[in-house]
Amino acid sequence: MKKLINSPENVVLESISGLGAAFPDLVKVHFNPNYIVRADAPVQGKVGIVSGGGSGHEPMHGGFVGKGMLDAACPGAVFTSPTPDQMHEATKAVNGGKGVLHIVKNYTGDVMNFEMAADLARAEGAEVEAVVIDDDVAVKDSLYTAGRRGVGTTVLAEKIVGAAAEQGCTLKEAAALCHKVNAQGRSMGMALTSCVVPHVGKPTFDLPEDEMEIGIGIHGEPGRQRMKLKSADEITEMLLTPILEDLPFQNGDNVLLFVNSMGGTPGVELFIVYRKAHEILTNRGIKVSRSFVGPYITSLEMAGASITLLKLDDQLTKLWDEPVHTPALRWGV
Amino acid sequence: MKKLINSPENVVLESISGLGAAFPDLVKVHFNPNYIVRADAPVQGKVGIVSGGGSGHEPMHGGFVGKGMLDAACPGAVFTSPTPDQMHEATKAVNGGKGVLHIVKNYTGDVMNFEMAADLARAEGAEVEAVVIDDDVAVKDSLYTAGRRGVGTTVLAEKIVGAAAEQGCTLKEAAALCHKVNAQGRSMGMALTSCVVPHVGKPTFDLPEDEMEIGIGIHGEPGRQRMKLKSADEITEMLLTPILEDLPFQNGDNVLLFVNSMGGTPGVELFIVYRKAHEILTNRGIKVSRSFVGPYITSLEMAGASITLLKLDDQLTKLWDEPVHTPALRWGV
Amino acid sequence: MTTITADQIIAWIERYSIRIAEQKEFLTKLDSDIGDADHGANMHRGFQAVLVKKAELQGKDIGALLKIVAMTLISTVGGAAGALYGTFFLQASSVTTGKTELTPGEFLLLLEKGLAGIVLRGKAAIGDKTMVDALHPAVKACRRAIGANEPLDQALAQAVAAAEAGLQSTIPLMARRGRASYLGERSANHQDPGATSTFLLFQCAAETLTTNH
Amino acid sequence: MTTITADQIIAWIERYSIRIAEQKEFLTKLDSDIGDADHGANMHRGFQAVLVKKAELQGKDIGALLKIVAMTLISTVGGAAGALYGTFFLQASSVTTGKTELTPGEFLLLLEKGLAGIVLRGKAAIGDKTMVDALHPAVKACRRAIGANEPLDQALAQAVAAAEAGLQSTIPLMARRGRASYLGERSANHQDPGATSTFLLFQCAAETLTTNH
Ligand SMILES: Nc1ncnc2c1ncn2[C@@H]1O[C@H](COP(=O)(O)OP(=O)(O)O)[C@@H](O)[C@H]1O
Ligand SMILES: Nc1ncnc2c1ncn2[C@@H]1O[C@H](COP(=O)(O)OP(=O)(O)O)[C@@H](O)[C@H]1O
Ligand SMILES: [Mg+2]
Ligand SMILES: [Mg+2]
Ligand SMILES: [Mg+2]
Ligand SMILES: [Mg+2]
Repeated sequence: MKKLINSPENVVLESISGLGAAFPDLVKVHFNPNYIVRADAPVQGKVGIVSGGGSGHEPMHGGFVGKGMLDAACPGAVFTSPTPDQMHEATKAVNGGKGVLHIVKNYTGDVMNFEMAADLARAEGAEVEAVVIDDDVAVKDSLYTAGRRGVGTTVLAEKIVGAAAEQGCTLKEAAALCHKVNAQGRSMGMALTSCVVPHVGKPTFDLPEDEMEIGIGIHGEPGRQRMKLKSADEITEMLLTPILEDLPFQNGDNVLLFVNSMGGTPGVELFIVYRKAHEILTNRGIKVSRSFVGPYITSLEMAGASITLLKLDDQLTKLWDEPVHTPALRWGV
Repeated sequence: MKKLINSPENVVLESISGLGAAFPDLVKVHFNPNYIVRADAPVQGKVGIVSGGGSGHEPMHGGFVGKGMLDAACPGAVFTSPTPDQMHEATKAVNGGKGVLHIVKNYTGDVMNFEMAADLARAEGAEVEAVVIDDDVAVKDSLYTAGRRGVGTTVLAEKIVGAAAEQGCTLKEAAALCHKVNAQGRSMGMALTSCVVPHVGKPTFDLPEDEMEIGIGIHGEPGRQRMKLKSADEITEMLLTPILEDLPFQNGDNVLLFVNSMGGTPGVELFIVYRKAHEILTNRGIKVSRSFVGPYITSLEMAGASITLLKLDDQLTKLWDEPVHTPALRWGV
Repeated sequence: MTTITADQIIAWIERYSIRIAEQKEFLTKLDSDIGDADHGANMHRGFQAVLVKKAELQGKDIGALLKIVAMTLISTVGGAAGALYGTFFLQASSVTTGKTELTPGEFLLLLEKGLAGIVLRGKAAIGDKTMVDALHPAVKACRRAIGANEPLDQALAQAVAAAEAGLQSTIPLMARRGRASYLGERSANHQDPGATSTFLLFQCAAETLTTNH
Repeated sequence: MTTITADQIIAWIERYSIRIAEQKEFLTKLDSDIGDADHGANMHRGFQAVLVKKAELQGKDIGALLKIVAMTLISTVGGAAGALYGTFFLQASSVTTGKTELTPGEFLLLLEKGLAGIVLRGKAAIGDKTMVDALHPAVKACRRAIGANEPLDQALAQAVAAAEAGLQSTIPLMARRGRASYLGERSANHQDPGATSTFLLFQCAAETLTTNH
C-alpha cells in the first residue's frame, strides 16, 4: 500500500483536521463525535442541510460544507457509514429553528444510521426530514433489494438544495426539491483499477491489465460486469446509454453533464470522456447547458470515471448558479 | 497501460476539445496550431498573459485560461514543450495593444521554444516579455546547469499576474510582478508511483512497493533521491524543510500554503499532508494566511504530492483574492 | 434450572470481542469479495471500544450492561453492522432491564427481541443473504430446545449448528439486501460476512453462557 | 571533386526519418532513464511530418528545402530537440540558399553553422552531456578531413566515428544542461538521447551523401 498517510487508523481524523486548518473561515471541525459544520452554524432562520457517509469520497461531503451548500457533514470511517451520534450532534449544531434535512445516499448502513439519528433528534423535538438519493442506473431497482445506490447526483443535490436553503425555503420545500433532483438525476461509473482501503492494505479486487469493471459504486466494490478494456469513447457510450434510457432523457432536454473522476483518473483523461459524452448528447438533441468536471465524489485512489446527468429546468439551473463557498466548490462569492 | 483514452496520439487534441466543449463561455480552443484562449480575446487595453508547456499537467495551463488569469495557454504533446508557432499565434490572438507576457517554466525546451516565439512576435512589432519560473528547491541551482525547474509557483504566478493584468497594469509591471512571485515562491515534490506516458505505455520508472522518489519534477522523471517509503508526516517535513531554508521563510511571515496532488493522490491524503505542513509552519511562527489544496499541477496519474510556499505581502494577497473565472479556478464571480 | 449471570453475559461479550479480533481479516476478506472490505474492521472497532468499557459493565444489571454495549456499538461501528448489531443489543437490553440473571426463557426472549429489532431495522427476510440467515435459524433452534426444556448447553449447541447451517446456506444465494445486492449475480458463491459474524456470536455464547467463570 | 546534390540532401533527410522511426523506442528508452521519455516520440513526430512534405522538397534548392525541414521540425517537435534540431537546419539553410549542389567545403559550412546555432540556442559546452558532445567532434572531424582535401566519404566516415566516440563519452558524464541535469549524480552512467539522435544523423549522412541516387 502506497499512500500519504501516517497510519490507517488516523486517516479520517488527520484529514478532517487538515481540512479544518486549511479553511477556518468556512468550516469548523468537531471531534468525537466527528462532524464538520459551517463556521457560522447554526444559521438562524435557515433550514439546516446535513449529509454524511463513509470517508474516502473526498471532497464529498466535508469539502461541500459552507455557504450555499451543506451546513454539516458527518464523515464515517473509510467506506463506512457514520454513526447516529455524529449525525445527531451535527443536526443539533445546525438547527437554526427551521428544521434539518438529511441528504442520505442509499446504502443500507447510511440509511439505517440516519434513521436512528433522525429518531434521536425528533425525540428531542427537532424537525427532521430525510431524502435518500438513489441515482445509480448500474443497479437494477426492485422492491425486494436494497435498491439503487446513491452516487453523483448527491453532489448536485447538495449544491442545489443548499442554495434553496440559503434563500430561505422551508424544510418541506427543501425535501421536495431534493426529491426532485434525485428523480431527475442518473449516474453510472466504471473502474480501471481497484482502490486500497487503508486498513486493508491491498486492493479490494484484482483487475488484470487489460480489464475493467463497469457499473461500480463508490466503495471499491466490484461492478456489475468485468470486461476487456475499451477505448474512452466506447466506455463513455457504455456509461451514458443506460443513463439516457433510464429516465429517459429526450431530445430538447437541458441537462447538467457531470463527469467525475473516481480519484486516480487525472483531468486530461476526464475531458476525453467529457468530449465524447457531449458529442453523444448533442447528437441526440440534448443540450448540455451546465458542465461539471473533476474529482468530486471519489473512491480513494481508484482510477475510473462516472457520468451523472441531471435534467435541468429554470429552477434547478438558477439554484445551481447561485453563489457557493465551500472548501471544494466556490463561485459567485 | 490503463487509461481513459482512445489512442496515445489523440490524447491532447481530444482533451482540449473536451475542455472547449465544457466551457464555451470561458475559452475558445484553436487547433493546428493548438492553443486555448479566453472566449473574449483579445481584451483591448489589457496586457495579454500567455503560458504553456507540455500536456499532462492538467488543469495547468488550459484550465487556467479565463478572466483574471491566463489569456492563452499553449499545450504541447504530453510532457513536451509546445512549439514556437503555437506560442506565436496565441500571442497574436491575445495582444490587446498593451503587449504580452510569457510565463515560462524553466525547462530547456520550454525556454528555447518561447524564446523563438518571442523573436517571431517581436519581429512583427509586438511587445513581448518573458518571465521564467524556477521555484523547485529539489534542484541545485548553478550558472553551469539548466537551473531549477518551474513547478507549483507557476500556478500562483498565473493567478496573481492575471489579476494584475485584469486591473490594467502595464507589461513592465506584469513582468516585474511575475519576477516577484517567482522570487518569493518555493516548491518541492515527491512521488509514490511513476506515471505512464501514453505513447510509451509503461511506467517511466519502476518504484518498488516500499520506496518513493523525493525531489521529483512534473514530467515523470525520477527524483533526486530514492528512499524507503515514510509516513505522511515525515514526508511533509522532508518537503517543507528545504523550502523553508531556501528563501528563507521566517517567523512572522505570511504565506500561501499550496499542497498539490501529482494527479493520482486523492484529497483525503492531501489534507493529511496539509495538516502536518500547517503544523510545522505554525510552530515556526509562520502564518498560513491563504491555502490552496488540490490537483492543480499534475504529472498525469502519478501518485504523490508537492508543496509550494509563497511569501505573501498585501499586494500579493489582494491579487490572489481578486475574482477569477476559469475552468479550473473560480471565485468572486 | 441453570441461569445466566451478568458476569457470563460479560464473558460472552468479551469472548466475542477476542474472536472478532482473531477473525477480523477473514471477515474483511469475505466483505472484499461482495462488499466494501470493512466488516472485519467495523466489528473490531466496535468491540474494542466495548472492551475498553469492561470495567463499566461490571456490577451492572444485564439490561444496563447490554445498553452500554449497544450504545458503544452504535457510536463506533457505523455501516450496516453498526446499526444492526447496535439494534440487536439495544432490543436485548430492553427486555433484561434490572435483571442480574436470566432463565433460559428470559435469554430466549433476549434473542427474539434482538432478532425482531434487526428485521425491523433491516427489513431482510431469510434467503436475502444477510446476517438474518444465520440469526433466524439460531433463534429458532433455541426456541425449540428451550421450549422443550432441554438444557441450555444443548440449546446453544443446536443454535450454533443452526447458525452454521444458515451461514453455509448464504453461499449460493444472490444477495437481495445490503451492499452485496449491488453485485447481482456476482454475489453468488460467496459467504455473507454478516452471517459469519453472527455465527461467531452464537459460537461464543455456547462457549461462555453454559459454564461459570 | 565530388559534390552533394539537392536530391542527396533529400535522401539524407529521408533516410534519417526512417532511422528515427526504427530507433524511436530506443531513443525513448534512453530518455526514460534520465529525462521524460519523449525524445523518440518527439523526433519521430517531427521527421514523419517532414516525410509528408517530401514532394514539396523535390526540385527546391538546398537552402529552400532545408528551410522547409527546419520549419516543419520547429512546428511539430517541441521540447528541447525541436528548438535545437530546428535551429540546426534553419542555420544550415541560411548558408545554402540558392544552391543546387554543395562542395565539401560548402557542406562543412552547413555543419559549422548548424553547430553554432545549436550552441547559441542551448548554451551547452562539450561535456555537458548533450547532443553537442556528438555534434561538435563530428563537425571537427569533417573540418580536419575536408580541410586536408580528403574525399567526402572518408570525411563522413571519420565524422561518424567521432560522433560515436562523442556519444560514448556522454555515458559517464553528469548532465549539466537539459532535463537530465535535474537528476544530478543519478544522470551518470546513461547515454544521452540527443547525442544518440545526432550520431544517427551523421550515420545517415555517410550512407546517403557520398553515393548517387
Ligand atoms: N438489510 C439488512 N438486514 C440484515 N443484515 C444486513 C442488511 N444489510 C446488510 N446486512 C448485513 O451486514 C453485513 C455487512 O456489514 P458491514 O460490512 O459492516 O456494513 P456495510 O455493508 O455498511 O459496509 C452484510 O454481510 C449483511 O450480513
Ligand atoms: N541546452 C542544450 N543544448 C544542447 N542540447 C540539449 C540541451 N538541452 C537538452 N539537449 C538535448 O536534448 C535532448 C532531449 O531532447 P528531448 O527529450 O526531445 O526534449 P526534452 O528534454 O524537452 O524532453 C537531450 O538528450 C540533449 O541531448
Ligand atoms: Mg461499509
Ligand atoms: Mg519533453
Ligand atoms: Mg462492508
Ligand atoms: Mg525528453
